[in-house]
Amino acid sequence: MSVLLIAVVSGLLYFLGTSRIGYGLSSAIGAPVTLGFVFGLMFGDPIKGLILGASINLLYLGVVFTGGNVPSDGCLAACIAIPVAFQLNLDVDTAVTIAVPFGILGSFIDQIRRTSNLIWLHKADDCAAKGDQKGIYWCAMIYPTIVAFAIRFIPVFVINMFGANVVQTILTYLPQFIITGLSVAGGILPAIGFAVIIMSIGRKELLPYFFMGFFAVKYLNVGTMACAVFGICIAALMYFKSNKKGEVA
Amino acid sequence: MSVLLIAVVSGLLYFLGTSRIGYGLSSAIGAPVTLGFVFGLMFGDPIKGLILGASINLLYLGVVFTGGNVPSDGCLAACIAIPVAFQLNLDVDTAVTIAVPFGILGSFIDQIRRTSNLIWLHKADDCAAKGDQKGIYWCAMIYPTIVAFAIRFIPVFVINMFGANVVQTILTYLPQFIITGLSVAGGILPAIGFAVIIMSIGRKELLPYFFMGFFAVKYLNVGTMACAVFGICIAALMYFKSNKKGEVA
Amino acid sequence: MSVLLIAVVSGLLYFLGTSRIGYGLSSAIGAPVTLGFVFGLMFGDPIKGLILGASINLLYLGVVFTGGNVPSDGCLAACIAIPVAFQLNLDVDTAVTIAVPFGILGSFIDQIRRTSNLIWLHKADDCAAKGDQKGIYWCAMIYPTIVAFAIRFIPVFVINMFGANVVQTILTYLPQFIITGLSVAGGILPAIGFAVIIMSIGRKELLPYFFMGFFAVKYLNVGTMACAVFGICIAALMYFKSNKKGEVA
Amino acid sequence: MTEQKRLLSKKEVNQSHLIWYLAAETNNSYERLQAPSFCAAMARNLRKIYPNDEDYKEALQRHLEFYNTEGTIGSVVVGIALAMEEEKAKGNLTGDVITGIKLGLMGPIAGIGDTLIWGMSKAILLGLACTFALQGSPIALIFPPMFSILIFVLGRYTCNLGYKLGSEAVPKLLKSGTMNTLITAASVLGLFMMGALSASYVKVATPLNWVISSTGAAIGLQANLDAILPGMLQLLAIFGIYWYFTHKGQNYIKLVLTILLISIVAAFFGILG
Amino acid sequence: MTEQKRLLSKKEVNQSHLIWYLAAETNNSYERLQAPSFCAAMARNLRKIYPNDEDYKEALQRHLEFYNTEGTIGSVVVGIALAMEEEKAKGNLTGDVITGIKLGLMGPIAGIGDTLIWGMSKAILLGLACTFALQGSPIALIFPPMFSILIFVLGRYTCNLGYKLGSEAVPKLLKSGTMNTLITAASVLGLFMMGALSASYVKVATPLNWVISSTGAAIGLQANLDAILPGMLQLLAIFGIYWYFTHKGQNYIKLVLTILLISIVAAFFGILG
Amino acid sequence: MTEQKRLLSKKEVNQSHLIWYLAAETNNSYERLQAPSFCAAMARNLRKIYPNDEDYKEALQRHLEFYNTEGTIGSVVVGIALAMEEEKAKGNLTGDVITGIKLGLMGPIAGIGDTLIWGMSKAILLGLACTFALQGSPIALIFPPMFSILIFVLGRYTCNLGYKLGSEAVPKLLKSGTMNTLITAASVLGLFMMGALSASYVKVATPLNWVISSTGAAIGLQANLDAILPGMLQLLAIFGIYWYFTHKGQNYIKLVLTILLISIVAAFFGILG
Ligand SMILES: OC[C@H]1O[C@H](O)[C@@H](O)[C@@H](O)[C@@H]1O
Ligand SMILES: OC[C@H]1O[C@H](O)[C@@H](O)[C@@H](O)[C@@H]1O
Ligand SMILES: OC[C@H]1O[C@H](O)[C@@H](O)[C@@H](O)[C@@H]1O
Repeated sequence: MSVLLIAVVSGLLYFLGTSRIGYGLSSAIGAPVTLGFVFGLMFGDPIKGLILGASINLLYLGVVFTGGNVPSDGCLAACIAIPVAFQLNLDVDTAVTIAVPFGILGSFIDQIRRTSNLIWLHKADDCAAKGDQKGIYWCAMIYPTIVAFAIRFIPVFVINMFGANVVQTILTYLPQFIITGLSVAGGILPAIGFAVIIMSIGRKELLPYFFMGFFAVKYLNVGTMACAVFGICIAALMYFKSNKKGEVA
Repeated sequence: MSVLLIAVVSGLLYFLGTSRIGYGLSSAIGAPVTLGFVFGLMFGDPIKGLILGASINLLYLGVVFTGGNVPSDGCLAACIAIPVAFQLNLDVDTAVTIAVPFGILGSFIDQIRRTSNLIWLHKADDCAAKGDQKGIYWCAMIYPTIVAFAIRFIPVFVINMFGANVVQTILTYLPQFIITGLSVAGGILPAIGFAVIIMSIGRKELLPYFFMGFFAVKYLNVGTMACAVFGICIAALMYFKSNKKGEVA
Repeated sequence: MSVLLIAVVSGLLYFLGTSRIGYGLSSAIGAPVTLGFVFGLMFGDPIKGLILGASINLLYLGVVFTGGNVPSDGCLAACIAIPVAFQLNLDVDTAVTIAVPFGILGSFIDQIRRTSNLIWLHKADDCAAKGDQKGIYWCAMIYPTIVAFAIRFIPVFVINMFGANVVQTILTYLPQFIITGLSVAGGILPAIGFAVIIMSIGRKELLPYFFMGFFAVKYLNVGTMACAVFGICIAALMYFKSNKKGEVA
Repeated sequence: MTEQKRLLSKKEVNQSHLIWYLAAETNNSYERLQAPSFCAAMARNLRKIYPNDEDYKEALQRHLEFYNTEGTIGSVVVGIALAMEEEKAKGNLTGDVITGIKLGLMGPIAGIGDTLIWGMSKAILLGLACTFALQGSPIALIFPPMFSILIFVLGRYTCNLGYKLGSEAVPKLLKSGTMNTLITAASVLGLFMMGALSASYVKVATPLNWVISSTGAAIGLQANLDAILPGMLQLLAIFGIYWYFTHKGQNYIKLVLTILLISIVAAFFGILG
Repeated sequence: MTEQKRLLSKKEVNQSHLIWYLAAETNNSYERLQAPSFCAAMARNLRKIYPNDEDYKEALQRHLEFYNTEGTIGSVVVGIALAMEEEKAKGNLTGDVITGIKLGLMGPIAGIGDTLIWGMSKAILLGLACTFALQGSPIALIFPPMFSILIFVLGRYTCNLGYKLGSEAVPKLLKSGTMNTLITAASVLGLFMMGALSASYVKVATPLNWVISSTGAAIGLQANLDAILPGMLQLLAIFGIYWYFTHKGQNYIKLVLTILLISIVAAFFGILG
Repeated sequence: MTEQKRLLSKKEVNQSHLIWYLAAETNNSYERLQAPSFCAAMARNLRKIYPNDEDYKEALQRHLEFYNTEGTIGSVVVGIALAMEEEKAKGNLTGDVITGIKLGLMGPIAGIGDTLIWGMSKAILLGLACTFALQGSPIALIFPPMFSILIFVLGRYTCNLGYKLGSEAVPKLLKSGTMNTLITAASVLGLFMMGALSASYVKVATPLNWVISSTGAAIGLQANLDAILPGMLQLLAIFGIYWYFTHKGQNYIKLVLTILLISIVAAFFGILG
């Protein structure tokens, strides 16, 4: 496949996944696991794409954009690391390690977007003063999205034009223990996502539930889907119980 | 075995299983799973009898005779379907499907019994006016039971005299997809019993326990006996806890 | 190995395991499972030693020295039964049965110790009257420990000098059903330890937890380490919940 | 009810329970339901309470009035009625009070008994019997008699309790939280068991599958459904019926016919089977 | 809020929600965050409420003031604002009250929404997607759209709720225990799932082993750690990072570099790998 | 206890705990139990508190009076006694008060400590040790020292706590619900673990079996018992002994002899084995 095509598609996907149009809609498109599947289709191995996407996604499970801040950007990470991994036939752990720095970079890109939005904010002030309803729509949705397209598309396009070659070169000259080390890091990095969620839930007296889930998998060989089912049952019982005080159960 | 013998035994079992003598005693005899075993002994394969009986019993697990009404009669269903299944060597699902209409028919037979009981009720009034203690015993227990014998025995005897042949004829001419359909229905029908129990318990806020039992079997491969043991433990803890408020556990 | 050496080591271990120096420290050394390992090293099979020690230890899990009383003495039981079992190559159940009477004997030995301690108690009174700090240390720690050494070492030394031979002779002349019976008893005796703990916890309304643990092992094939992990989670949730009343979880 | 010397011995109270146990449902009629059975249970002991013939006849007639409750837990009313008749004989009560208390208790006790005994205990015990039976194990036969024994023992206990406590304590018990707690705990057990049993014994599966063009391998729909949520179709069947009952009324016959129809149509198109 | 005839139809309220759903984050800027999006969501319905041009302009400007909350649960504020503007048009309210209530609600709702929607629901749904994906199953693709739909449906519901209940009921709801209960229950589910997911998807193991001199057999350290407590090293990693965040501040970049460094050093010495 | 400058340093309080840890049981006698050990733990610090010889002697004698409690949790009393002696030296207390508080605390603390430390912690830790040991794994050896360390660390903590809080706060703590909650939670853990351990380590099984005449196949009784309720005989043994202890008194020797007798008789008849 031509590198140009890859770069164009990657740029488009990055735009779609971070456009924020439809809030949860854009989040679903921009989830690395979704992107992995799409890239997989493009490279002819959707299953491998899913696995790459999911492995990267695990790093960003816990990311919440509190107050509009993007602490790290899984969508950018995926839009760079997955096509590179396909082109160089990298293993999953290495792909994860490559993803990490781009996740951080994405945080800066969003700051550019939010700064540029000031222009349309002030234009909206003018529209309001004139009672211009349509103008407000444009300032709230259309203009910012057009600018966002440029801000999102260009960097991903450029990086993908050269990314695979650069990574290839680097990997060729790396000693084995560094490759192993990157792979070790790839296994540890998802822990960040989980630690962030534990922290943001922040109810220490409920931590035993974390350990029950953890050891349910370790000792009882229960899958995560089964844990979801039992967890929902437990949470539902807890909710009903506290809401019907005086009742027994 | 002679059809006559089968018909007599079936009639007797139906009488015993619905005589209501001893309340739970009669219920235990009339449980399809018990009947299945007895028929099984008679036809020389008690294990097959157990399996047929249990399969039919599942349809009637949830039946409660609120206010004296018999919404459906598992005992009649079993006293017809099990001997027929043995004679024609039917598979379990077909037997279950044959059982269903007779379960409904039994509801009518009980209505005849409860109507006929009016005779003895009014006779009891006379005995009371005379202070005739023994007469009251006869009106409450003996006379109704004698009449019940006729009401219960005769229809089952008659049906069993001809049942196998009729069913045989019907099955021969049925197209395959209907046989499959009956078998599908045989698998779904027990769901009625469970739905009825869920409905009669009627505590929506406790439904998560249903799902926990369901998925304990599905995901953890736990048997129903094990579920009974753990369920009893949970229920006991719940009972003790609410009864000793102020205590901690 | 010379019987003399065995007897000396056994005597020393019994002293160390019951010296009570450091409270829990001495308890750890005197735990039959620890002693089993040490004897195992001595006889060249530490794993077998562990198994023997643990099997004996199970009988004494529930022993608490309330009010200073030693109801039975697992340390003595281990210091006799384990070396005998190694010397005669006995199976575990027989070793457990041999251990039992010595566990009881140990109860008497401790009574001697506590009686002898009266001497040092009264000497401590004199020291206090004189304000002799060092004297009080000696009366509290050093003198009692010296006497304890004699009281502990000598009986174990003597029994081990002759024990193996005596046991050997007895076992040779025992009929098979008694050997089997001893082995049966060896399997049942640990039940005492568990019954004692259940009794001493003494909260009948919490008994369902016992059964949940029991049947978790029986039905779910969960190991005891896993039970400990889940048990800790449950206990922690319970503790947090009651301590934050008004809170929901 | 004071701690005075009581007229009836334990054995005599047990006799009343025995008749009740044997006869509670034998003469259940549309007009007065369990009335003759209740009267029969009382008859012999009423004779002892009322040596006078007229009083005796009046008492028998009183207990032939409409009555219906669940027989097991309802044994408590037999005991209470005996205690109350004893008080009436001493002149402390009128017959109306006795009838009133019987009528007042029969409703709530029917509700409790039908739930605990017939809705839960029977379903659980016979459910376990089915489990063993379907594995071909005669251990199944242990459970039905356990139900008979449970009913007998519980009835005997509550009947004696009723006689001992009389007419005052029992209504209090019903109002207290204990009964509610018991029913909640039993509901939990019941729902949990029904979940487990239905997971094992409701059977629905689809034979549908499709072939992947590239590899030629067949993929079963059922396997995919199981990966998402095992037993999805079973739950659909159970809660479909539940929905039917709660929204379309409890027309059992129509429901059975609908299931048959759906099954045959689905079998025809190869959707289920 | 009385049960009077309301000005806006359900369809018109839904239109406001749709704009909000589409635009809530598109013009999020450093100065006033979601202000233009909120204004856009209100614009058309404000026109209906204020036929008079001056009032309309004033209203638009009012909703261009600083505003930021979580968009899903926060849809309730769109509904409330519509209801309040309606009241203002009748002269029952001043603009300051509207702004005040918006500012008062946005904080707590952001907290609830970020926790329930982004912290829990997203993590759980995408976590399940990852589970299937890592097994190579396209069933994974079911879960991300479920998130989009959840947000849309919940937002539409809360927006209508807000319009119906107006400005009084919602703050009451926030204060009542229900929200707290919901968050606790969701936290339990969230923690339980994170436990399960992290057990599966954090990977740390040591290849260290030693040889027993007598037998020559090799014993792996990892096998022994697993016997004591399986997943010990994974827990160490997770709670090490947790400790780092809570004690050393949330410096993400430094943390990632530290993990990389430790991994490479450990790989060099053969401690991890 | 006011926040004044305290006389003893942390190191000096720790020294008292160390002596107590080492000696608490070494001179346990029938007459005054732990008295000399308690006195020894106090001795050096009493010297610092009472430079005057007569006061010192009196203090030593005071702590040679009858005393007995559980040593771990009981370390708190060492701390409290030091704090109280300090107050006495300032003239705020009399010796009688000190003795009274010591006597008042020793009972409840013995109960708590014997339950939590010896009844639960020891049983659980050594139970886990047995689990590994019976699998032939030296990991077993980790657990006994954990018990020693637990006792040391907990004792040091409570001793310092006692010195810091003095004589007022601790009795309050005992009365508050916290202790009760802790004991309940520990009881739950304890019972759960004992269930698990006894399921693994009590062993009773019957070799009885019968032959089906028709097929000639042998059916084991044990297999059938296991189908009904696995571990039925083990539970019978445990709760038989429990019943024996609670109804027949705690005669350990008679119980052991009974078990031996039953075992041998059952072995003779081939009922157990
Ligand atoms: O924190 C509240 C809110 O802030 C911003 O508006 C966005 O990042 C939202 O995703 C977030 O929910
Ligand atoms: O509903 C109360 C009661 O009504 C009738 O008497 C019988 O059918 C009983 O089985 C039932 O318990
Ligand atoms: O019962 C309190 C206490 O009594 C004695 O001092 C010792 O046996 C301790 O082990 C025990 O804790």
